[in-house]
Amino acid sequence: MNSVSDKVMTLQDAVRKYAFDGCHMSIGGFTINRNPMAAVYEIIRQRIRRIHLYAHSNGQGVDELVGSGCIDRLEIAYGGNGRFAPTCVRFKKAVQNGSLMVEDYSNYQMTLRFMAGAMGVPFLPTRSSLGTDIIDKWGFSSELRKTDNRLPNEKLIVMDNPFTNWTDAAKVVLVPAITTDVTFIHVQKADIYGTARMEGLTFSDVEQAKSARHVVVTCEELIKNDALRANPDSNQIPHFCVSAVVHVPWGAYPTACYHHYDYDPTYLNEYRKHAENDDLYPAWLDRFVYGVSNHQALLDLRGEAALEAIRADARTGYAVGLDRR
Amino acid sequence: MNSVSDKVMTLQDAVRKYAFDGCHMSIGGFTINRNPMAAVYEIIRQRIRRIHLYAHSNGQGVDELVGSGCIDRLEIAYGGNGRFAPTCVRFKKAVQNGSLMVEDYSNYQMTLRFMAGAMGVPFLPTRSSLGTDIIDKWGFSSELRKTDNRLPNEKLIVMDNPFTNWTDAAKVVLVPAITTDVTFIHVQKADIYGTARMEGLTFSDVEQAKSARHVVVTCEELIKNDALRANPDSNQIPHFCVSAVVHVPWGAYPTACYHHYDYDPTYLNEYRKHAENDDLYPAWLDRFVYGVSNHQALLDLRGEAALEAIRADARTGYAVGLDRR
Amino acid sequence: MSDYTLKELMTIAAAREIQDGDIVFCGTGISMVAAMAAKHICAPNSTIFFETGAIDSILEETPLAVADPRVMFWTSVNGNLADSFATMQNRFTGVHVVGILGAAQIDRFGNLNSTCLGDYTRPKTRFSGSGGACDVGSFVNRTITFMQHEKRKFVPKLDYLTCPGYLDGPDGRKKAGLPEGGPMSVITNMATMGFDENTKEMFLTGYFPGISPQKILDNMGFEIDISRAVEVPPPTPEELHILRERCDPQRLIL
Amino acid sequence: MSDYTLKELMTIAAAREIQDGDIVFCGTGISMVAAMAAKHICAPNSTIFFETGAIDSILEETPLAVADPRVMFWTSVNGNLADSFATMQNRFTGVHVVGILGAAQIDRFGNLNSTCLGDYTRPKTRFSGSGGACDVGSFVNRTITFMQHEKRKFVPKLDYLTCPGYLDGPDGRKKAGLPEGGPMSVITNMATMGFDENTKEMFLTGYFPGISPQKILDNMGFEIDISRAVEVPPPTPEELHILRERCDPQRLIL
Repeated sequence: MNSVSDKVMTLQDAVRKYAFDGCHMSIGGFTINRNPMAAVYEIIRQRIRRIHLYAHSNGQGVDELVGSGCIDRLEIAYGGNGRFAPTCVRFKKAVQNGSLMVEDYSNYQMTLRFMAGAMGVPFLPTRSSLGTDIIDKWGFSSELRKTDNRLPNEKLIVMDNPFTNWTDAAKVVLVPAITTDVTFIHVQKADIYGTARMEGLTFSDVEQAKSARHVVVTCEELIKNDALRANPDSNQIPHFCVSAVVHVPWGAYPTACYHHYDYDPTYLNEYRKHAENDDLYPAWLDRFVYGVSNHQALLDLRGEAALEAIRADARTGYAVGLDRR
Repeated sequence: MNSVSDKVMTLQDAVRKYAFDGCHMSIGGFTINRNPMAAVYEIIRQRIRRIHLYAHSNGQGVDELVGSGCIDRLEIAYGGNGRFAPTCVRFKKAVQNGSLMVEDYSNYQMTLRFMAGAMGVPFLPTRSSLGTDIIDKWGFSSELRKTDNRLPNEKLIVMDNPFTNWTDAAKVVLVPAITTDVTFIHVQKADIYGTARMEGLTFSDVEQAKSARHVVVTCEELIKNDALRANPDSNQIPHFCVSAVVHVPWGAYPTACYHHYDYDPTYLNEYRKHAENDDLYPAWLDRFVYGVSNHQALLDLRGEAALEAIRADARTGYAVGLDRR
Repeated sequence: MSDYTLKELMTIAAAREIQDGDIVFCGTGISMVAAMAAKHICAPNSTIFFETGAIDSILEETPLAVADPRVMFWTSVNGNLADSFATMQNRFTGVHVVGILGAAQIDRFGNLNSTCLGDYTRPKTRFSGSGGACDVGSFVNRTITFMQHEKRKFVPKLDYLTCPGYLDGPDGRKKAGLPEGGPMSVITNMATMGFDENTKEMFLTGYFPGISPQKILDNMGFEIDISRAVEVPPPTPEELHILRERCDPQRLIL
Repeated sequence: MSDYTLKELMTIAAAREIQDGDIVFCGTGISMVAAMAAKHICAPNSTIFFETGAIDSILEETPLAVADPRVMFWTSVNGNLADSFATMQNRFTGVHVVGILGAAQIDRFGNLNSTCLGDYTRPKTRFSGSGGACDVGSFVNRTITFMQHEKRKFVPKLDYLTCPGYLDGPDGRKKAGLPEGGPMSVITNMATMGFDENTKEMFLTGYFPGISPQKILDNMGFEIDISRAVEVPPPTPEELHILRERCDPQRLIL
């Protein structure tokens, strides 16, 4: 999407327009930070199915999408969520019970794969994973790859350095580009045209956005174009990469959004407890996802005090002294 | 250089310590902007010889280094200087008279080569230059490459896409990594440990810095570590990449430094006139380079009025209304 | 009678080729002014960008180089070289990019030389080299090239092929492994030229007021089809006003 | 008698291995606390960094993940994943990096499994997967690995080799094409282990106070040399003070 037009829409409309059954998707953020959770919940509510998801370490968002049955295939580096889940719970269950097909890479490899997509090249090289099972064990077989032209014909390729021993590297691993149908990212600031600014670490959100056919940006603050132009060095996503802009305050909740709010330890702990119990989990989803009509309704359900507790301190960008046990 | 130590030194010492006859070098900036000119002039004054220089479009700096006989070999994408020299004058003369060995790439290819060095991989792929003479015509022959292990064995390699037609690319060009002995960059702000911030466009300075064994940072402002930490999203070079920090106000002069000063059209026009005339050029060098002991002496020679004319306007970052004919 | 300069006519001819919504890659000089003019004339929602990484610059003054601090002011995003070329190589964004180029030599298939005349390692004349031109020609959907209309510049065979056009003809780009796309037009001080959809060969699309097609041919080193040419409409007063007052008020380029 | 916990001893044992000037790659949990402690104890000029791109974080509170907003505060540079892994793969900076890791299984050559137990496509137990561990193990000069000292974790053969140590022995990394470097030490709830310079096999370097070398062997799935082991000095009061007051005052990790 290249034009300099007003791209603001509701999250319902953005998900309806750009996510679809069987789509190839990625989401931004990392474990408990800046996951596009409002979008994730809307995807779950719209019961999008058979998604092929690409993730590096997008913890909470991945686990909720997996848990609600949206994901059929997952290419991933890390299914964990920091101290809140050394291994993401629904991810773990889904792989173990065979309902989720998974293929493993490293975090850098997934980053390089998004970067290759962003750069418009079929692969990028790295020295990572030589000698490991990441090279030998494929989640998607050669046979499956032959029947699906959305998958590269090889998981990855080990190649002798064609420049002989240049830079003292005898071999490299080539990892194939990812290009998605749609990528959802949550940012601190955006304007109506899609120019976006993230604050703090950007993880691989820029590469993910640029490797997507359509980017849906949800933002804490929808601000004037001129306010972004006043400091263009701090903007990372150009408007012409973006298809939809949605104003969703607290849009990363229950994960953190630097300078705005912290992750919610209570919610994440409760989530894990319910996720661990197959009998309790549907009720959790019914209450906090299906049972609310939109993100604001979830925030209302959680209540003002819960949000106030995680509101970011102006100096540090997080909630100082928050009880995180 | 990785330690968190005070790396401040004089420019004389930094050049003496990290530049040497026959060294492989790159310089930051682009045409008429943020070239590390104070460092370039000190390199010329110290009469460093037989430098192997890697450049994308580092116009003025490249031309002065070539003009003063410091450079034996040059890998380059663009030897021009905007409206001030469609082709850099001394560069043009040196190639035509055979005193400079040159090998051509595109700007993106040079950027990718620095990026490969920064990433620690032997090459990066691109689709640029397929079908062109950039692939077929080499500045450094196969024979020369065999005798010099600082050169990769091939200029570049055209390869069939090993992932068959993945991303609809049938072929790619692999360009080899550059790793330099030393890279000089000029930045707006740095601290004594080497953490550095550029303002405005960064060109390929970050990639160049990270592909070097030693980085010498010259800076407009040497500021407190805490002042840089107050907005770490705006800092690009980590301290552990940097070997020396030199405080040189107007250190990019006569090229521009965004938010500080514009390029000096008078100087650049005069430079071209003298550069075009082999009889006049030595006198120019004697007066403005060899004839001054350091960068401050050059600034003194140019005079306060000349500097005042190019001082940046606070709103735009350049000298509004400057006579640039 | 004309109250406009040739450079002004060339600039306007280029500006008219830019479509609304295009992402316009600009080089130095006249191409920047053309891109600026297009935003005012026919493509208000086009985006100017520079290989140096500046996106959607507000050009209050005319930049004299793509690294001029004037391109960095009040942009949407200030990036870097890696970003800008990736925007062109990326197939989602690259298809929306129109690149404006210049060169020392051009051939019938729109291939460009900006590197040298004579032998590569010991040239008779050395030029600047590719810069980003080879990348732009390799990646983007459409290119517009500015040329001086001289026999020695329109040549049957380039001394050095710096920037790919259609290479050796209709299948040239595909055989080489390049993305689709290629040259859209060539604008000189005499004429405008396009490329035949089937043969990918250059042909005359327009001749400037007062210039005959024969004179245009006389100043080229190869023959082109002139049967489809019409006279290029001169700049309107409105277009001239935009050029002079809003795009290059200091007359640094035009 | 001891007035410290095992976790505290493990943390201090790791902190002591960090040298001044090191660039310390931290994972979540105990490794962050060890890196923080090292800055106070033995390596004031070391630099903590995270795969998420944070360099030289001032950790006023203990992060619970490498993407915790607490790692972004008052850093020297906030970058991204691409930056941080390039710092490790880059041979100028990578040789200064020490990486701190954890895993579900380890073998005698320091290779790690953090992916799964049982068949890969239908595992009995699924773990998180590599995250950055495979990258760290591939690139950096030295690694420290935290393990629980259990027979099922110190195994003759990994179910899945996620992160390379010395692979199959002295030439393993070279044959595979990896850079030099490799595992430096393993720290468990019973002992510290190193890797023999020649054989690259794990050996016992230290046993914790009150733990016999034989008990350590009894809890491993393979034999290691115990002849070079000495008792690990317990944390000093000063070290404990630093851990408790400055590194994890909220007792979130320890």
